[in-house]
Amino acid sequence: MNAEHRPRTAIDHLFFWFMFANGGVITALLMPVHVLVQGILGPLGVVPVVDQHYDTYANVIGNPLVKLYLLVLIGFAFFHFAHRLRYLLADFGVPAAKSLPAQVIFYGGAVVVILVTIWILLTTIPISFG
Amino acid sequence: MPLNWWTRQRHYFLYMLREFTALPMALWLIWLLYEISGLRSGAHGYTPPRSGLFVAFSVVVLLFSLYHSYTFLKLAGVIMRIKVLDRQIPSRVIVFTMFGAWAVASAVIAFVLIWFAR
Amino acid sequence: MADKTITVRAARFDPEHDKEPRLQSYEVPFYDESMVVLDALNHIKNHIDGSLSYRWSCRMGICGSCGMMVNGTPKLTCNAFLRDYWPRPVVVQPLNNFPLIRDLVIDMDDFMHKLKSIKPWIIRKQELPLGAGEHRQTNEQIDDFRQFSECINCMLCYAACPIYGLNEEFLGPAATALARRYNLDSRDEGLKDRLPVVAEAEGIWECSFVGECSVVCPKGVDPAKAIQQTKLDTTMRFVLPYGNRE
Amino acid sequence: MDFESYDVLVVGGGLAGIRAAIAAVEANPNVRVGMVSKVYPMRSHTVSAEGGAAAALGPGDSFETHAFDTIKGSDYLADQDVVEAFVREAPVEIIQMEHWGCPWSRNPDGTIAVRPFGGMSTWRTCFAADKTGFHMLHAVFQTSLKYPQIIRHDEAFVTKLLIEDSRCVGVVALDIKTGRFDAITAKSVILATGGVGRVYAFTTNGNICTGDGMALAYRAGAGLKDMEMVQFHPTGLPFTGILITEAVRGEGGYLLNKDGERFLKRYVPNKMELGPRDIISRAMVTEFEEGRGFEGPHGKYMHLDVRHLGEKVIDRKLPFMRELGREYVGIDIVKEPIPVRPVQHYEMGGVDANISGETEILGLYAAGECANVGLNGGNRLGSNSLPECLVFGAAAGRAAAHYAATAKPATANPVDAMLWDEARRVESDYLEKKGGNERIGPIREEMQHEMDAGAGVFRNKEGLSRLARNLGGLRERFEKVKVDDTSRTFNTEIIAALELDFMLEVASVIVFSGLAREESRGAHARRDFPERDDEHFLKHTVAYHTNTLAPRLEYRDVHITEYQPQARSY
Repeated sequence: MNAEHRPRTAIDHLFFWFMFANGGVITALLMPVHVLVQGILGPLGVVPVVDQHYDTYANVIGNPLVKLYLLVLIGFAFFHFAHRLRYLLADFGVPAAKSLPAQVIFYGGAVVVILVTIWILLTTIPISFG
Repeated sequence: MPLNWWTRQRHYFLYMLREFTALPMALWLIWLLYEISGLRSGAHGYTPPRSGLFVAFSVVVLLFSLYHSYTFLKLAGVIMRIKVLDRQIPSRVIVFTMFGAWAVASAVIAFVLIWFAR
Repeated sequence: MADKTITVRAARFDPEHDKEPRLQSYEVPFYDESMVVLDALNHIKNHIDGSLSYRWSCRMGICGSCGMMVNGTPKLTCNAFLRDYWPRPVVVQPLNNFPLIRDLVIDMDDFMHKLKSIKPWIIRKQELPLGAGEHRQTNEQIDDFRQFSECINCMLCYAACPIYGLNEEFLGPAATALARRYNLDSRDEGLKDRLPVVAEAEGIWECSFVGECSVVCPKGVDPAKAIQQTKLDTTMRFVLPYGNRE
Repeated sequence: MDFESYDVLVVGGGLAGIRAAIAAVEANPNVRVGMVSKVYPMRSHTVSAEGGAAAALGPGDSFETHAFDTIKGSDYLADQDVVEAFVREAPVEIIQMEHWGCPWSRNPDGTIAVRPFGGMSTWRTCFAADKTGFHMLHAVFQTSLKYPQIIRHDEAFVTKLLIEDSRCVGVVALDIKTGRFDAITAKSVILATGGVGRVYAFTTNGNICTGDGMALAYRAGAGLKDMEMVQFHPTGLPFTGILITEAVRGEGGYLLNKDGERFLKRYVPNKMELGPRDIISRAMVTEFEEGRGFEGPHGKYMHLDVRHLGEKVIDRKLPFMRELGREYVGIDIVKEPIPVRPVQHYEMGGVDANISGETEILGLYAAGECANVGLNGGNRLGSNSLPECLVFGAAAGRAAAHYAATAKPATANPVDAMLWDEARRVESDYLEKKGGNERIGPIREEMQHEMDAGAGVFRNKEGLSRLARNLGGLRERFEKVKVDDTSRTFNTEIIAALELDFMLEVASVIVFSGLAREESRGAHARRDFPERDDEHFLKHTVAYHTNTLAPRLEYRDVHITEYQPQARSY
């Protein structure tokens, strides 16, 4: 810390943390029920679940609110994951995880997942209010 | 700092576990995306998720996911400072509200996933 | 009771002779249930080996000098009771994550610079003249920052923080807690001066909320909370259009 | 070897020292202030002060009553002009501390709250829960960080004052981390090194309270005033000597003997638990001697009972006491009484200084516990020492800055020679000494136990004379001390040796001053002279260094303005 050094709020980190925190809340509130219902109860046939049949699933996925919901869930979640995994790597003793290239790779990865999500949501089952 | 620092103490290990939850959850969401994109090949091309391997994977993910929800909502309750009428809301109340919101959100989503399957 | 002893294994390191710290064993009489690890060290220094070096003063948990690793956990040795370890040996080592000077003495100059960098004093746009008396402040307003003002700078939180261990540039728990202590003080108007320091890249954003700092704090300060709250407040100031103080 | 130079050099980083440094800078922003302390400033023993700081702040209070209480408490040995100036400055300093961020406990309207304290006739003790010293020290230290003119030398031990033409021009300091000797020169030097409680075994004082400043000034030729006046605090925890604050009694706690009786009714019937410390300590020892104390593994003790105050008051006003009880005694003070017994707490005496902190040596100032400006006389009232540090620390800082503005700097050559001499002395005495067979620890412990036994709450000629002889024996043994540690890096054993050297010096001043005062006044209670003797001893003892252990004693009149000595009863 020299005399010339002028401290400045790190806006980039602020943004990453904001996305991470929101992603954390969203995944905390929403993930377990998806995994439980779609990953366990549905496949085991304990309860009927929309994704067990093409018709019901397509019907739900066509709803624009569902598309928006999925985009929010996946979008924030992947910023959360990118952030945690980057810090996890640093905790494992890889200081490079704190570098700018690592930031580009991890958060860029999250952005790629978001773009892919948008593409899938737009190209899978046209929007309908039926 | 030795690189195995997190194996030396329970608390550190639990912290690393908490951070690690991101990975299985990410994999599961990627699978979800993959399933959704499967809808594009029409009724004949879509295979509903039913394999035992997938169920086993989901069980593991569910455990991580629950651990994430528990730790994150509890910690979120600790850090939020909300004042109503100039009085600090105790963090117990905030944590309780968070867990309540979790229950409500879970119920709504479960309802949608099951109700529209008829 | 009179013949009871406890084995103390203390870290020894003299930079003039040693390359690596080593442990040296001492047998110390354990004659009173209220004896602490510091009493054992003092017995060694006074009666067995005068060359053992460590810091201590008040022996009542308030001066913050005598922090060391006791069986791997950061503790104030004046507040770590032998009865909790006996009959197993007690291993006493210098605090983790700091440069070692000698035996159980660590170099904490880094913290002294960090402490200064967060401007730990009351900042006012307009100084109140002394003749105007005190600022009015209620006990409830003090409660807002009270716990953060209880920091004794003992460095246990830094020793417990793996993030600081991995990156010494990290501003760290105590300094951030003290910044928050002033930011939450109703008399202070220095938030704008202090925030850029704590919200730098090596400030609060480095913290991934391990939370061990708050566990080891002997004074009930919760630095982990201070750091997360600062993240939240800083973010809100940018996200909300009229980012207010809280 | 290095050669730092300042306008004002403060030795000691506690409340008085830091206050002095800030005052010097504020008096003249061009002043460069150095601060040498053997510990980081926030470790200083101010941190352990608990109960509060007295100041006549409120509308129900007056300067006159604060002054009278202080003078009566001192058993009329205080200099009354000094007390009168002090009580007027104290409120200003309390407000100043508030502006610097001290979290004073408050009244519902947001003003600074006060609590009752021993020997004070009204509520006037400001407090920050029961960690007042801690909060004041951290507030003032952190505030000092904003002054770029204050440059600190942390963990440097001053071994000698540099005296040139009978003027103090700096110090020789041993940098503990590197083992290097430095000359730090200055146009004026302020000693603020705190007390000397560690000459006793059973003391509330921290390990660092070894009377360094007193010994430094004494050896340089300054007088030590009223050193026989050693305060014993009535309520220390047995075994550890940890202080249980007087605020416990201020808030309404009872002192009970083993019959469950509030025995103070026999000694201070009008004040009870709020009597002054010297009288209550004597009352406790008297009760012990008459068989009305509890017997414990660490000697006799009394009960300090706060159970009737209730958990809410205790947690609000005495949270640290609850913590100390839980951790060091294993009791919850909400449910059980606290075991306590009298414990050495404070040295009223110190380097003879006037109201501005000026000592008899030109350019040398003193403030805080290491000084005696004439405020405390024979017995300091609880909660007067924190404001004393502020008021007289600030006064010394201003005076030193003022003097430095016109003083000439030290000349390099003699300083260099003095530095070499001092470094050589310490090295040959400790580091390179051959054939010694004495250890520091046992000599120090013996001195401490001797002092407890011979210069305690009650004294007599026989005990003090024996003590004087024994201190002589210990001094001879100390000459044959051998240190185990020959490293230069953070050699705490050499520091311990230098401290013991200082303590043996100051301890003998306490003893010889006590022997010569053949009366009982304030904290100096002679069994063989139980009455106060205003005819012969309404005087300050001033001790000067000689070539023997015994100092040369002089007596000086007490300044009396309007409060004529009366019988002291409460």
